[in-house]
Amino acid sequence: MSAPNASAAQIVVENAVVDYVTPSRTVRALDGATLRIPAGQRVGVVGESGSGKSTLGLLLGRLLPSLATATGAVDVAGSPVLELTPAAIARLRRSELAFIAQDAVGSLNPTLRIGRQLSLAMRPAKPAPGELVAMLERVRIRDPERVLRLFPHEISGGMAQRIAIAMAMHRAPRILVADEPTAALDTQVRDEVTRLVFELAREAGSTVLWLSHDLIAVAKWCDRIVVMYGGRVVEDGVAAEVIARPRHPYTAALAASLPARLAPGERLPAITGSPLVLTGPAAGCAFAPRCPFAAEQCSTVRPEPVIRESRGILCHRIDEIPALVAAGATSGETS
Amino acid sequence: MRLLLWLPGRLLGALVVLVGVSILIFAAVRSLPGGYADVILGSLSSPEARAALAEQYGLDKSIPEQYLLWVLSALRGDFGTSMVSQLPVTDEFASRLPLTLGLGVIAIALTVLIGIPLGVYTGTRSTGGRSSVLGRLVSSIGISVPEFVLASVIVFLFSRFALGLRVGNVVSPATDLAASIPTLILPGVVLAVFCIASTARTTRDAVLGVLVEPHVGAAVARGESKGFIIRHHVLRNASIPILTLVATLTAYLLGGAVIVETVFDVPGLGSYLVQALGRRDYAVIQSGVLLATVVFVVMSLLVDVLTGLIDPRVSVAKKGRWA
Amino acid sequence: MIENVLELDQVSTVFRSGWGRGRRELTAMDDITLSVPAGETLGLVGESGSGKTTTGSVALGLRRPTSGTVRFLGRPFDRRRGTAGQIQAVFQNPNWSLNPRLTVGASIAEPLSAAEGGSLSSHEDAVLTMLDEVGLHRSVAERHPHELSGGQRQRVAVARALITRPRFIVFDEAVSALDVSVQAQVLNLIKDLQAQNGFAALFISHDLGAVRYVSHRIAVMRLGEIVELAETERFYDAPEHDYSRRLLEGM
Amino acid sequence: MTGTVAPIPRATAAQAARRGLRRAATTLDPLATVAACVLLAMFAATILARLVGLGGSPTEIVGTRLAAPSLAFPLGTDSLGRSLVPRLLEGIGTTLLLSVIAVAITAVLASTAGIVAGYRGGRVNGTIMRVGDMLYAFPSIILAILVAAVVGPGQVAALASIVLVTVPLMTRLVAVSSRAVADRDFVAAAVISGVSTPRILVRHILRNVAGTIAVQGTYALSIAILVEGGLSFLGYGVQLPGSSLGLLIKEGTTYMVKAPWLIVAPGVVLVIAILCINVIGDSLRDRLEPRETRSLV
Repeated sequence: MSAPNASAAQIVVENAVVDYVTPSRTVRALDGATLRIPAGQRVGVVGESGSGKSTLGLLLGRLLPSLATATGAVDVAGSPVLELTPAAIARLRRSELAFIAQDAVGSLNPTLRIGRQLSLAMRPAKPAPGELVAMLERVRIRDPERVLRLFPHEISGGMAQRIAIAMAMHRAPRILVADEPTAALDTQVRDEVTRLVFELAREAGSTVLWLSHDLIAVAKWCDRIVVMYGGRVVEDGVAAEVIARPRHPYTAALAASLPARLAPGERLPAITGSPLVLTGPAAGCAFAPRCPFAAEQCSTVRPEPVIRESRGILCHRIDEIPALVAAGATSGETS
Repeated sequence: MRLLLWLPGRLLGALVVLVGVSILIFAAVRSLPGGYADVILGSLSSPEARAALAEQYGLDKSIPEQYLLWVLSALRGDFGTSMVSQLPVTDEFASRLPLTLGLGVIAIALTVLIGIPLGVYTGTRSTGGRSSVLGRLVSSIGISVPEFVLASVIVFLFSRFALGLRVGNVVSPATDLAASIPTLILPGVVLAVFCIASTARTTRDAVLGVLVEPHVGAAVARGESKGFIIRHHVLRNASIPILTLVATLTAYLLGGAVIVETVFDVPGLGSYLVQALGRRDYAVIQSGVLLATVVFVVMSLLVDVLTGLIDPRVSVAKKGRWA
Repeated sequence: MIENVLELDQVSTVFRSGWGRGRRELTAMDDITLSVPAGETLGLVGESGSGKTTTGSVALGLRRPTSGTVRFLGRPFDRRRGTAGQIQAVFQNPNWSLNPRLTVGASIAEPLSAAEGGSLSSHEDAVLTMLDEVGLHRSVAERHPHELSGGQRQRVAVARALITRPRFIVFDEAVSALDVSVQAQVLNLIKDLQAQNGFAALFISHDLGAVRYVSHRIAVMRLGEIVELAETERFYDAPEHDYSRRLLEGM
Repeated sequence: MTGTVAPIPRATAAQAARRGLRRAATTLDPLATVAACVLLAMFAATILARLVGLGGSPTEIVGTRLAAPSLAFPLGTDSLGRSLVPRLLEGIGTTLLLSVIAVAITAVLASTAGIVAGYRGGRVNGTIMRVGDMLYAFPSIILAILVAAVVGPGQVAALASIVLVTVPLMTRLVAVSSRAVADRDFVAAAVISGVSTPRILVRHILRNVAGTIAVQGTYALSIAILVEGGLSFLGYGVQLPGSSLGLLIKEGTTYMVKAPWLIVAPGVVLVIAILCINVIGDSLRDRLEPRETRSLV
């Protein structure tokens, strides 16, 4: 699916397929995902469990577990990620990429003091005196000298996430992949941490891939939104516009099912069924079993992305849906 | 500093275990056939000696008092007299300890030098498939060959064929250290085989366990090299179960030495204990068992301290075995 | 006057740990007074460490408060005297909410068999009725939890909580671990079932959107205290406490 | 709301049986399946020996002393001229039976103590764990020697030693697993519903730690065989005229130079038995207590 603004892309994912193969079964996490991201863009990738957004994030650094098999083309900052030697991929991770994970405390070595971990992460360079303190001050940690002496279990989740951000950003990475970095944090801290990530990324000129299930935060912070379902990109466009006027039935249903946006007394329109788990390539549109507009071809023919209003959309019936809605077909629950 | 917060509790716990163990041993020895005078003096001792012992240990006193008297005399270093030699048990032990220690040092050195690197190697290179099945089989064989089988086979091979090392005529490290090593190396190796295999297995499991922790994933994502990650983010974290096992094995060496020393005819503490059992020299048995458990409790305490130093979470999250 | 199913009257809970100079006290509930009438849901919001989970376990009788009274149906709470089946709970983690070794049917039947006796399999009719009510196919009764999705498991947990027709249910972050689209289904289910069965509910969550949707009144907890307790609409339109306003901004 | 799960037909008894068989077959990997077959063969041989006298009489003197293996005596004869085959079969039987009985006792004791300790936590847990620590402080052979000194050498000593050696570790591990299960929400839900504590312990805790018990029971069996062997080897376990693998090996060492075959057969059988049990234990552990195998390094 081509980006709305398809200039020289820094990240190119072309028809990526990722399977997790265990002896008992195979789970398909990406089912032909395609995405181009130009440098400097802030992209929110939205999806539920099984959508493949985390896999997509890991794929950019070839960080998939050994039981995963990946095919397709992945190009990050001009390097073909899937073809690199181990040394070359390590170099790419070191020089171009940075990752922030959801479990911030877990991403720190529990047996080392914060200061020691920071200086290990800066190797081969040796931190200059005061540099570590400056790093922590940059992520607005109060009393950094004390924090440097602490162990990970002695700090809060929010502080651990700030330290993870400091580690990720100190090399000014060209691309920052953040996978639900605030999901485990309290509401207030969440906002501060999100702001911090985007500010530091702006200063460093980094491209941001913000993986999230939180549509509202994506609308607030990102230029562009990429909605994933069943391992493919189903809608891709300017964040504010997509969330205000979703076109794909899934995006529309997702936006409608947020209780926070509901007027008092209104009933929450829920999508029936559960997010699917693919075991192989989807025969048709992965959303068809839950889609109120699904027609016969939806479950038998794989849809190809089309461009509407400068958005990429993956839907057979995209042009018929406005008429169907007008005709009174209800979206959401069919009780 | 952090150590001071929980160390008193640990010491107290260790003390509780020691007291419990000593009560167990006291009770066991009291229920031995023949009565306590037989235990300490032997069944052929004179009535005068028995009367003296009854006075010394207060055999007419209540059981708790007798226990206290026994503990107090043990604390003074008085473990009774061997029925067979009529020498103090402490002297008997002192003359045999160097041999058993020598075996133990050889076994633990081999375990640390071979078992741990082997475990790290297989742990960081296990990708499933045929090689992992083979690795599993090899380490399983190591822990499946009982010491008495292996010892018997080695004794047979080395006494039947001229293979360079001799079996028997053991020299104590206390008399001649350099001469003792060649005579102790075979029993030491036999003692080490189980330790090496189980250490390799535990190390491999520990390393594999750390490798799937998120902080290792984070280090990979930062582009760190494999060697760097293993050195800085895996080994230290994996060291606690390894340390615990090596300490436990060390504490249990006296148990292993019982069989190895018997088969190799090494006059150390282990074979002495078996002989004592055969001759019903109960004062020796009682002291030997007490010694073994004291070693274990001390090693456990040592491990707790080291664990607390290696992983700061231990003192907070885990309330420790004895806390 | 509407009957209060559950009342907490000046309830405090203090956790003590350590000894000597290392002694710490943590007040998880500080003089909490609240009541939940039949047919109503009280939403309890707050950040982690605010004491809302402790409040939940006190309301369930899982934890004895340090001081104050908990009344259930007007009488002081005593778990040993026949509250079995009258109080139920739905917890957060869909992976851990059901015993993986039991069939779904057995899990749902358990509270009924505890309250009324009989083996787990003797309540099949009630189980099938509950499955209908929570919108699951009857064949689910014979499945094991690992064969179900997270949303389905949470529906089963709701069915298990409702089978004894309890007077009071605690939902402790019951939808927080679910996907957005599934979360909406379960929230609707809770509302519909409350309309049918008239139970009182305590809905504990850090998700203000979800709380607003299901609750009639909302209590905001912070550091063990209730800083604001108000009708849902008034709370969202005009929060009185500073802390409530800040929480709402983050929504 | 519509049903979100497709209906499945009720499983017939035949289907259930087939599923059970398939699960048994897939629970063990190929290597462990081979190991299980070897162990089963050992059991079968020793049962046949006892029932129909497979291999001949273990007590009858049938040939010359210390005869080398031949067609008549496939494993040779011992120092009294008895054929080694029936003695070996009897020895396998004694060793395995003693170990299985001891481990069964251990499993009952350790499961009960471990589940109660894990579920209750706090002081109950502390007390049980500390008693375990006290037993754990004895090296196994030393503990066995102490037991042999108290109750006198023989099968009872071996049995008691095995139980005392294996109980502490298994109790601890069952307690740790039980603790984890007790923290799960379905246990809290059962408590709230008023389910009785014994029911919770059996229905919710025991059922979920059964995997740990199976794995640790398997490992305990291999330790049991080691302890029995060691104790009999030292002369304080099974006594003559009985037979056990440890006892046979002890006899073998006496005549090792003149008749090495006497030690080879029981030695090999003993090692194979322990190896098979360990392989099965590893396989069970991989299946029943899976650990994420998603290493990136």
